[in-house]
Amino acid sequence: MEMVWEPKILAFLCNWCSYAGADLAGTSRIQYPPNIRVIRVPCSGRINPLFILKALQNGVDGVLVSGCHPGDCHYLSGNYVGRRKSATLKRFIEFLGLEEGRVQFSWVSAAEGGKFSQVVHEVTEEVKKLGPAKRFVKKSS
Amino acid sequence: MTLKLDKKDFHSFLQNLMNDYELFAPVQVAEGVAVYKKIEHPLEAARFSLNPQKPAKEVFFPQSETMFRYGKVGVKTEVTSTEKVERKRILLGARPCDLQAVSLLDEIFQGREYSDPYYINKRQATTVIGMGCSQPLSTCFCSSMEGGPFSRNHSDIFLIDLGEAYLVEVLTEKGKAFEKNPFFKKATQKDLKAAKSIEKNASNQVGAILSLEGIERKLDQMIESPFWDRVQERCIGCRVCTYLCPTCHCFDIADETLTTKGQRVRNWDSCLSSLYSQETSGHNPRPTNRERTRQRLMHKFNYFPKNVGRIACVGCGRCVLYCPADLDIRETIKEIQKG
Amino acid sequence: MKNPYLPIPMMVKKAFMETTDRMLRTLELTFQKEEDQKAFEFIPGQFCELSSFGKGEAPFGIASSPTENGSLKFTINRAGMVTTTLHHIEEGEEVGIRGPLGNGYPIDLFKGHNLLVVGGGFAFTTLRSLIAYFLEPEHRSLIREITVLYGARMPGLLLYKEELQEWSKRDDMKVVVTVDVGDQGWKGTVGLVPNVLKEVAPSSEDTYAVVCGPPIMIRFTLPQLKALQFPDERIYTSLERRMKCGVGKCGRCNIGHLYVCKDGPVFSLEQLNILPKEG
Amino acid sequence: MIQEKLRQKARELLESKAVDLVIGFGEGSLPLRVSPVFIRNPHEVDRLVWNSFCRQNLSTYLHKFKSLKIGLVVKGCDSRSVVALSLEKRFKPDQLFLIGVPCQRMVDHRRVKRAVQGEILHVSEQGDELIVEGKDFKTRLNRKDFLYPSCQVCVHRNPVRADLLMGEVVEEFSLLETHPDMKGFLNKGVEERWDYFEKETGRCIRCYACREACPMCYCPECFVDNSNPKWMEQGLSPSDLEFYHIVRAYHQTGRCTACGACERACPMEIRLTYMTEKLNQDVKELFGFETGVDPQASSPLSTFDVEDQQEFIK
Repeated sequence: MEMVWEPKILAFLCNWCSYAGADLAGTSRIQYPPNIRVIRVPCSGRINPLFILKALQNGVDGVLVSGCHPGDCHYLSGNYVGRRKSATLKRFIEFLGLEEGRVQFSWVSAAEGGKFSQVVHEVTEEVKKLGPAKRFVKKSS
Repeated sequence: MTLKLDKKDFHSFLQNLMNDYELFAPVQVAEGVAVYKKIEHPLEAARFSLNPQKPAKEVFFPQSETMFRYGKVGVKTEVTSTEKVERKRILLGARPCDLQAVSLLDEIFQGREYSDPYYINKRQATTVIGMGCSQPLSTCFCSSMEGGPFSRNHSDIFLIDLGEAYLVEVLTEKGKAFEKNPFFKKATQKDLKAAKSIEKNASNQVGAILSLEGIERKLDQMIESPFWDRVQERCIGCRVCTYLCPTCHCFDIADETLTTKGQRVRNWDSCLSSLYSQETSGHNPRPTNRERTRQRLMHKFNYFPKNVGRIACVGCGRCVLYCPADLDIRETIKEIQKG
Repeated sequence: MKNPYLPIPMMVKKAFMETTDRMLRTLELTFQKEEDQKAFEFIPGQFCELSSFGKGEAPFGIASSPTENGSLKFTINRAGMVTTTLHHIEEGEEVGIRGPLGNGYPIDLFKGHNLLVVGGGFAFTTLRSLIAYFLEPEHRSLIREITVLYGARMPGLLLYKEELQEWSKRDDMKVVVTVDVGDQGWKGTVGLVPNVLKEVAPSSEDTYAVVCGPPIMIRFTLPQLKALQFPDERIYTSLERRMKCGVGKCGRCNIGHLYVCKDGPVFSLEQLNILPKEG
Repeated sequence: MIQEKLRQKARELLESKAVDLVIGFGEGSLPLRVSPVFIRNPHEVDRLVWNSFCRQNLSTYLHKFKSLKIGLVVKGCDSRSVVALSLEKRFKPDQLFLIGVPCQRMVDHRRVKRAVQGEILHVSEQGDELIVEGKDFKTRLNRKDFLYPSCQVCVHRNPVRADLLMGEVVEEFSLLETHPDMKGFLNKGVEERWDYFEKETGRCIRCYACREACPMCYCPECFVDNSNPKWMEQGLSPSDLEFYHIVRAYHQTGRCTACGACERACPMEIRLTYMTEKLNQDVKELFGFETGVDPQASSPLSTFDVEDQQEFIK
């Protein structure tokens, strides 16, 4: 049987919005690609850039960070602070030579089951186009 | 027996050696930066004018080295040692200072009670082709440390750069295996004379300027001296001097694991790191840079002599050249000697 | 050449919690290969490196006596990564061990003399090995009087409780067990080890003292021993340091020119006096 | 002359007990080098020097002295680090007396070394010229050709904060349009950029000199040393080296003053400032922030603006 490569995408979803959005997608029977593996975090501001880098080092093909829309943060400003970290990290690693699109960000509210599905579709497609992650992945010795 | 090797034959010579041996030599990794590495192609071997930043100890005691692999089979864990050295090796182009340092490491890794097979196996499998240091730097002080730019100690074969050729001296039984090498020619009287003068020049340049006489006893009295506060002030606590030191040999042991398989690895470690001696409880017997700096110097000039009868510094000058804060161990030695 | 870094496999025969705070767990390990068991000869006071594959190694004093053949006991204080895994390991599972390492107590020196053992907290492990060694019928005559003073913060934190009771019933040794703070069921001595030592006031005449415990206990116990006129060369202690290789190569555990792993961990106070005070 | 004034001021500060300790630059034991000096005694102030080789960022040493009153010699970049560190409350406000020196841009001893054949044994400065001598050579070099990359693009040569200024304020301008290691960099493909990064970090020996030389790296336990969670192994796998260098640099986002201490400390001569330069550019472009310039501005990653850019977020 021929194995078709499918990207592995790690998604950090904030507890209050995006995770609930994913839940809604599920209960509403909205389909999305099975390529994502979800880690629930309290807030998108909780994302330590080390999480993203460690995931890439361990060989995931893409990372998605998703939180509440601006103004909706359960902790008022967590997503705003997170947004700054996201912007600088993304620019930095792409500057160093990681492909644009390996690390992606989205705002998905608890009511946006459809958007969640759409985001996952898009991210999966884009990561598929990039192909399997090679740079920065730790090879087992 | 004295032979010579024309430089035009040098790459063929290396290729020839590589048929039967793993060849380790200085490799340039950036402009002006070199390390000892296993060579895959003769052209990789760097010019020998630069004493590599990382010393030759790395050939026998790699910065990161797997000690064994383990894997879980049911409840049992199978352990496979990686101590064996499969192919014979050559270390080419090491300077006398680095080789003297290797002889100090021999004392540690051979040890009276325990031998370290990872080091010893590599050491035994290796023929050392040393290289005379014809252009020593002003930071070199090997001659003060019982060595010299042309010390043949611990080389099996010794090369002297004559410009167009290398003079080849075969020094040991191990070295004799190479006498018949097709690229070696007989050296002429003229070559010998040229080599002598090169050696003399270099040796004159590195005078025995430092006195180490009695330093061990001096330091015995200095454990609690305010001297250490002064020495440590400039030190930023990085590990440059210990990692680039050809005699430093501290290491850490750690497991690297992926699911049920993994390996136990040893990595260089440094007494200047605060975590080096910190216990799990958080207690640290060497809590500040003062104790750590003292440990480094005491180890070289007091503890090592007490245990082995030799000073653990060979005068290569690397710590002087590469210290980010420009600490100079020669000045430190002088200060200790002043008392 | 024997590779001193390779662990040998041992099986966890028994594992149980020693103390009520659930921080100290004892593992009884049995050899898996006969040749390993044969090659493993040790004296009380030596230690082993226990491997939890994937997490690493940590050193532990051997708590069993060489006379208890066929198995080794270790009591493990949960502190870091390795010890936490060793707290979760189950009976029937395997661990790797390296050893015996270190010098051990100077058994021969003690022979024909009296022995005073002063211990505190979980440092009692190798002291237990030492006591058990001399309590073995064929060894008992090797030394004269045995006095044991052992203390813990609370009764629940005492190690080897059943054994302590057995010992206190014997008439060929003196056992004093003390706690810093007693509880309802506690009928024994209450008081800090150094103070109790002062009260018990064992004779220093022809006696070797072995002291192991937390640094603070050691610090206050030594003056008491001195007051009882124990000379420095007859006071022994076992030191702890961060260790990795256990065979005197990797650095880090040295005090002066001596390595705690290889030249120690047992030192006399006389030896320690001339070493740099790095504690 | 600046050096004379420095000594004079240091003497006054120590004699009047306004400070307990003066940290400045002193003669190094090698040509083209200086070494930090720590002066407590007014009689020792003549050990202070000022020349084109004062390459270290002395604010790194502030972490060593928690209680002393310190007179610190600062260039533009050092003074910015002091401001950034005050923002992070690393010392008491009245603990420091800053002796500011407008900087002439520092000379990279390694570049000078490469420009001549043979070992340099003596160097002196005459105006804009370096007179470089060895065993059998003597040449004059233009110091402007041998500046550190971070100095070539520096626009904060004057100390941003100083209790006293030695010498005249200098005009602020960059010698180059872009950081020399970044020139044309963005036009390269990702492949090529990553190869460069991999090649540079690939020779890292994990001595952490870059970390220790940086005044902003003062965590009691660095992420590389964490054992739980263990972010990375201690070996030399390319991926771990990359991990270290990405995170070491990224931790400086909005905190780096482009002093170049990291790169200058590296014994393997790894290009490091092209990374921090990128972060500095981004922080400036995205948040209008320059480290250590405005003592009131809070660190960009500890705050936010509702209007921050977000077109990269789906």
